[in-house]
Amino acid sequence: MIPPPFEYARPTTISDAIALLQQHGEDAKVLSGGQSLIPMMKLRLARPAFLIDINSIQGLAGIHEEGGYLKIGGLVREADIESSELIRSKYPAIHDTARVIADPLVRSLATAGGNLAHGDPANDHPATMLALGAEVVATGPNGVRVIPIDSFFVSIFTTALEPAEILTEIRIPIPPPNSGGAYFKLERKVGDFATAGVAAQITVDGNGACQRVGIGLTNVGPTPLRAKKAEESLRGKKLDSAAISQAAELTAGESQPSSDLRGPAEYKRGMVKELTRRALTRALERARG
Amino acid sequence: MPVRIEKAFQVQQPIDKVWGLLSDPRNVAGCVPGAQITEAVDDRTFKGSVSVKVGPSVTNYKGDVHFERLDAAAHEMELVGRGQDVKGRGSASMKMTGRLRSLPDGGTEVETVAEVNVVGILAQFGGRVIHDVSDIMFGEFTKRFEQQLQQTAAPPAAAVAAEPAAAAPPAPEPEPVNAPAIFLKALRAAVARFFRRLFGGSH
Amino acid sequence: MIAKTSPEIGGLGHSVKRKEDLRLIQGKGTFVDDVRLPEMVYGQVVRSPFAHARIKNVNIENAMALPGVLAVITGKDLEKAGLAWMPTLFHDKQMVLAVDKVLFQAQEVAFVVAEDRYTAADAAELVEVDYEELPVLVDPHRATDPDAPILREDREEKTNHIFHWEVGDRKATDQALEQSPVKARVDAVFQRCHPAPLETCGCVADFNTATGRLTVWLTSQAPHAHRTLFAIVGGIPENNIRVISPDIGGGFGNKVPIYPGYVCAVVASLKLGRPVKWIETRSENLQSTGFARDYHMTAEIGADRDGTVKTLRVKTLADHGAFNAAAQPSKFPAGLFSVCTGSYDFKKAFCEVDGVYTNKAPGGIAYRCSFRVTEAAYLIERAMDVLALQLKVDPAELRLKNFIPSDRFPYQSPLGWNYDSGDYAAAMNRALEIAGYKELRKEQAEKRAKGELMGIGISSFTEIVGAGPAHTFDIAGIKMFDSCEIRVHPTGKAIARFGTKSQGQGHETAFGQIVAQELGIPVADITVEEGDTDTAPYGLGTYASRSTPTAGAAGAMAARKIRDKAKKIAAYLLEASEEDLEWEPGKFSVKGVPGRSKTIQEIAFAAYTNIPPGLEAGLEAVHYYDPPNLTFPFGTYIAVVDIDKGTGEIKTRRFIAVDDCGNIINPMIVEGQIHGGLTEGLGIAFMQLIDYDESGNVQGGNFMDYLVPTAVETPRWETGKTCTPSPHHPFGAKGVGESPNVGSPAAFVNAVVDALAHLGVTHIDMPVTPWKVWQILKQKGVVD
Amino acid sequence: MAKQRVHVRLNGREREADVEPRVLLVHLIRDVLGLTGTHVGCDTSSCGACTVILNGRPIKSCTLFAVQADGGELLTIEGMMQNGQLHPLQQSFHEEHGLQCGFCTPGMILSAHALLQHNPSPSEEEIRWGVSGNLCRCTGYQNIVAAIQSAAGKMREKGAAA
Repeated sequence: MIPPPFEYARPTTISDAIALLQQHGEDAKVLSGGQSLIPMMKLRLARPAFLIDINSIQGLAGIHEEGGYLKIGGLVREADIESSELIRSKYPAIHDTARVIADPLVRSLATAGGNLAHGDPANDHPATMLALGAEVVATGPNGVRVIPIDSFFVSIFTTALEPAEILTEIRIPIPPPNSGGAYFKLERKVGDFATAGVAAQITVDGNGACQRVGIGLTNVGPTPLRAKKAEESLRGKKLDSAAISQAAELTAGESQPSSDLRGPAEYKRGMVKELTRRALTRALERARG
Repeated sequence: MPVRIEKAFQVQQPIDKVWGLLSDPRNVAGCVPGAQITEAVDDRTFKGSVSVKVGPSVTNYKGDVHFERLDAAAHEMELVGRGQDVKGRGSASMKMTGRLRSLPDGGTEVETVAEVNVVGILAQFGGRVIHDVSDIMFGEFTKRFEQQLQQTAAPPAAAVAAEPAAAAPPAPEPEPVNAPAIFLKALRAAVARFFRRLFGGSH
Repeated sequence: MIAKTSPEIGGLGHSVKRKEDLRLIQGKGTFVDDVRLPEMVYGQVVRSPFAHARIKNVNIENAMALPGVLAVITGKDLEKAGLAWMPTLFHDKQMVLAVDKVLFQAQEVAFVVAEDRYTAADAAELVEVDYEELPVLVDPHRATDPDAPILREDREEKTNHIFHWEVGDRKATDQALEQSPVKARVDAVFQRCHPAPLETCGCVADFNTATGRLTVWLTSQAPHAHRTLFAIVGGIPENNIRVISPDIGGGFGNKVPIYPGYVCAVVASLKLGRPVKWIETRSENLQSTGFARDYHMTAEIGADRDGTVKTLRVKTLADHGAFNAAAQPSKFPAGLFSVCTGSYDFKKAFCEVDGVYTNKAPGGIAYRCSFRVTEAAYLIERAMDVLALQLKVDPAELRLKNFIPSDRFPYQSPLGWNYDSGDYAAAMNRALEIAGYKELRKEQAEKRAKGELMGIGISSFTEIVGAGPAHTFDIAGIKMFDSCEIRVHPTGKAIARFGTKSQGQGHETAFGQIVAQELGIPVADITVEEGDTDTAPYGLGTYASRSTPTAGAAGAMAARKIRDKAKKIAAYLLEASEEDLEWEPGKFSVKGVPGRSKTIQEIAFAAYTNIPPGLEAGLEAVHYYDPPNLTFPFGTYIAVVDIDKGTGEIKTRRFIAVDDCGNIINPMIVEGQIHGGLTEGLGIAFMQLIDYDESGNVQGGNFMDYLVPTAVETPRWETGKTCTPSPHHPFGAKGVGESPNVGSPAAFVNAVVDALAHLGVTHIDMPVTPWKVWQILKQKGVVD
Repeated sequence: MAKQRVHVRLNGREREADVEPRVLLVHLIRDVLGLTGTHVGCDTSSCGACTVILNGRPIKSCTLFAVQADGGELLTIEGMMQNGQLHPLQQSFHEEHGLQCGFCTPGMILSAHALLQHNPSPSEEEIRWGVSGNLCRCTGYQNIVAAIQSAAGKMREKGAAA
């Protein structure tokens, strides 16, 4: 309940924040929403010597479309995503995701950026961002670089961010017409990590064939996973129940769950299959409008 | 929270050479990521520490490694490592067995099994990641062991000495430990890079 | 029949709004952690990360060296003071701080005291304990294996077996069971769970060096008993100890035992002469303080082919953890478990229980129930469903056929209990009616035909609450009576003090209503006080639904004593003989003479200003009530669940609870209690388990994994009632707070099993999780 | 660790304190500023007993460092009463028996308050989701839902009247 001591700084510019990160190296941690980090510190499972609170940096809290992308600033809170009309109407998978993350109190502070940057395979946004083919904008000593989401999640609790980099924006390509997405999370109760979660994003053409598809998985592997084989199986296909079931089967095969209190691996694989079915079906309904 | 992990790999090296490395305590210990040998109690028992970093969470274990079995005839070994968290919040142990089989092509198959057991607060709060973390760490162990087999140049013990801040172990056997400083530096950097990649900065 | 008072008076049966609310809704309550005293310092317990280990050394140097650290107390320090061990509430002893070895993960090893919480937490990490890990025993079934490690080396008996207890006629029962044409058996585990009140346990111990008095603000459900135990354990004269239970944030049995943290805080205050606050964290609460259940049970029913039950045999293995700290005051090692014949008219029964030690937290406390009655009710209600399945009869019909008939009360159970009153069929029929049982069964059949999974679960439990009576119950020899003292002030207002302690049950309101009923003084004019041992009369506390049956009764009896004296004063004031006076709530009148009457307020004034010759001044009374028997509330619960085949998720669509707790003091409060108890039952049935892996690591020892239902998982409850007054209680009431927690788990589990019964499923152990259900569906080929 | 000056506007009053950066907001409120209506029910940010409203958002004050709230506007249960009048939510929790032990009540009321701020007439389902970050062990939530519904009604009338 009582965090260990640390030094604290609240820079007001990105460059100051990065300078501090360079100065303190491995001992420093970035504090954004803090809803993952602070609980770990309270249990003394995390002991950063230096916290860099980026919440006072201006210009990271916006949600808007620009240049073919939906841009979510690094400090946008889950609650803002949940209540964004733009996201609810055009990016339903992200809306689905935001509203099942932790609980309403956590969502007041938690940020989508932190949800990705924490690198926790149990976090929900990664699956959705994988499905949407998002990009992560990282700002560091050498300026800004854009990391495709597929290469962002390196290992358990490990992302492609360099120690002195800060996640400043998430970019989601604006989906073409006839697109739809959905996120299904199975949880033991409100506030729990997913037993399993599946995000699906699809685009269909005039005669209902699948043009574009993305499937992302939560908490069924050491990192957030993308079900590539399943996606492959759907491309160009008509999304009938047979195709969806086959994709669900493949997705389950691509998941790598391990047993824990949420259930045995076999159950989780079964849930990946079931939730994939549901996510694809809902995504299709939404794509058809 | 016991976890069992099996890894097998093949190397284009004769079984005797492989056994030479697998039966070299300091070498094997040196292949465990984050491990440091600090003292040799006897030629089968070593004191040391292991640092396990998972995202923002770091745990340092102090303890010992003992070779329960070294069967040169059967090419089988078994070692048990035990450590207690320096913050007094639990312990971790690993029983590792290794078995070698020579392959028709002159190469060798290395079969290893690790049984990891974590006790204490990490087992309470980290239950959902212990399996994956153990798997990753053991994977890295086998990877390093393979690397050792490849680089015939430097004697394996170098890896031990190369570990950051490792007190040079009193060599229990005559074979001297002297690798060029430049090599140590390179290896240190490599290890540091690896850890950044594996567990590095997340917000 | 009880005279209905006016709303102004607000006696029995009125839904009077609660007095305690006003401070609580403004954040002005005083919970233990809200107590702040000058010079107060903070304690933190250092706990073992191991389930079983030898302590080779404890080094406190680094901790002591930290600025702001005032003391580090170890087991060795306590040993010198003879305090390393303390008695449990059930014939065992428990380590306060471990000396030679630890026996469960999170066991107390040292106690750090510092100027503030933060320094204490830092210092706790600096206490270096050198452990040697020992073989761990977590499976109670292996406790008595020859190769099992002996955990309690402190005991004479070198075994992990604590007790064997049996009741009933073994031989006759075995024979009868042999000869039964129909036998039904269920092996059921009532898992280890925890009361988890939202406020954790804690205290502020303040030893005043000037006066030699110790004041302890304590999260206590039994402040008086705790004062006596502090006196016995700590050797402090009892008159120099004052225990204050301020506002308590829920108890549910968790706050009955004395915990090492309390003792350490007291010792630290004695040592430092400063107030010491110790508040446990949630994880400490779940991992070290009184758990509940962990009963591994087998029930066998012998019945005739027509479904008439005849014989019940029960065998149970009880896992008590490292110490037998089952906080239960009955004479029986398994408490009231022998009420396991439930609501049914068994002719023969036999029940045996064996208790064992394991490397788990101690406890076995009565979590929102009366000493193992939850286990008993769950077992018999599950077993009746298994019998129904076997006979292919409707579980409601089977129960109706076997209920103890209402004309057989008082009923002597084959295992020795004397049920005071009951009409089980009435409650059952009311519940079936509210549920629309026939239609539900019809719907279920239709759904089944379509391959959908719907289940209806019934539980018609009998509770046994209100301990005493004294001949059966005591704590450290102190009989389980309870008490009330009433003082009526000259202006006709009153204060009533009780030996119990509310933790949310609303005593400040409900107990006022009892006095209002008896004296006709408006409930608004009556102050109710509990929890301060310096002012309240001695009592045994609030748990096991005993407050209304004991202290509530004492309140009525004390008020009647006052009424008797008031009658004398009224007779004097009205110049009439007592025989000519008649009472209606609030005043005495002269029979047949309209207008000639004296109100209780006038009488109270006279009691101090115009005292009848030969009569003592004042209008006060105290009563200590030892109930002649327990009370036996009952009810029928019906759960309706739908199962998502794809995920195994269970949705409780409807839940009907018909309770009979005799005459009701405050219907609003009773209904609220039922809502709460059902929700706790829901958590136990579907979500909650404190488990241990083979190394003794606690699994489910924090609120991330010990799952408390939120408003989202909780269904809307439908309640109903019947009323069968207790014949021996002064106003016919029975305890009710725990019925919903006792009766509901079986209803939930029965509903899920019912939904899967056509697949041949007869039992699933709690918690009935989605993955368990899904695995069954997969095995049975229902899902691919 | 060096202390830092924290300045907050707490229930309309300017308050200042010097605290270590690691001090949790809930401890600033309870231990330093002495308002004990905000409670602590767990150590894993799971229970919501510590709910306060910071700059208009309901948050868990056990999962924010006091220094992060510097310059912020805080509302705790002690600030709910307006000129001697109970807030409609406080009234309704009393009238509908929406509390028993009262330990979760301050957090529950503040979560409900935040919910009604952006959704003046929530459905039962919206209410249940709205307070799903706050655990209650006593009431089974049914009367809490009723209390919030009734308060919403009162507040709408007020709004209409005003």
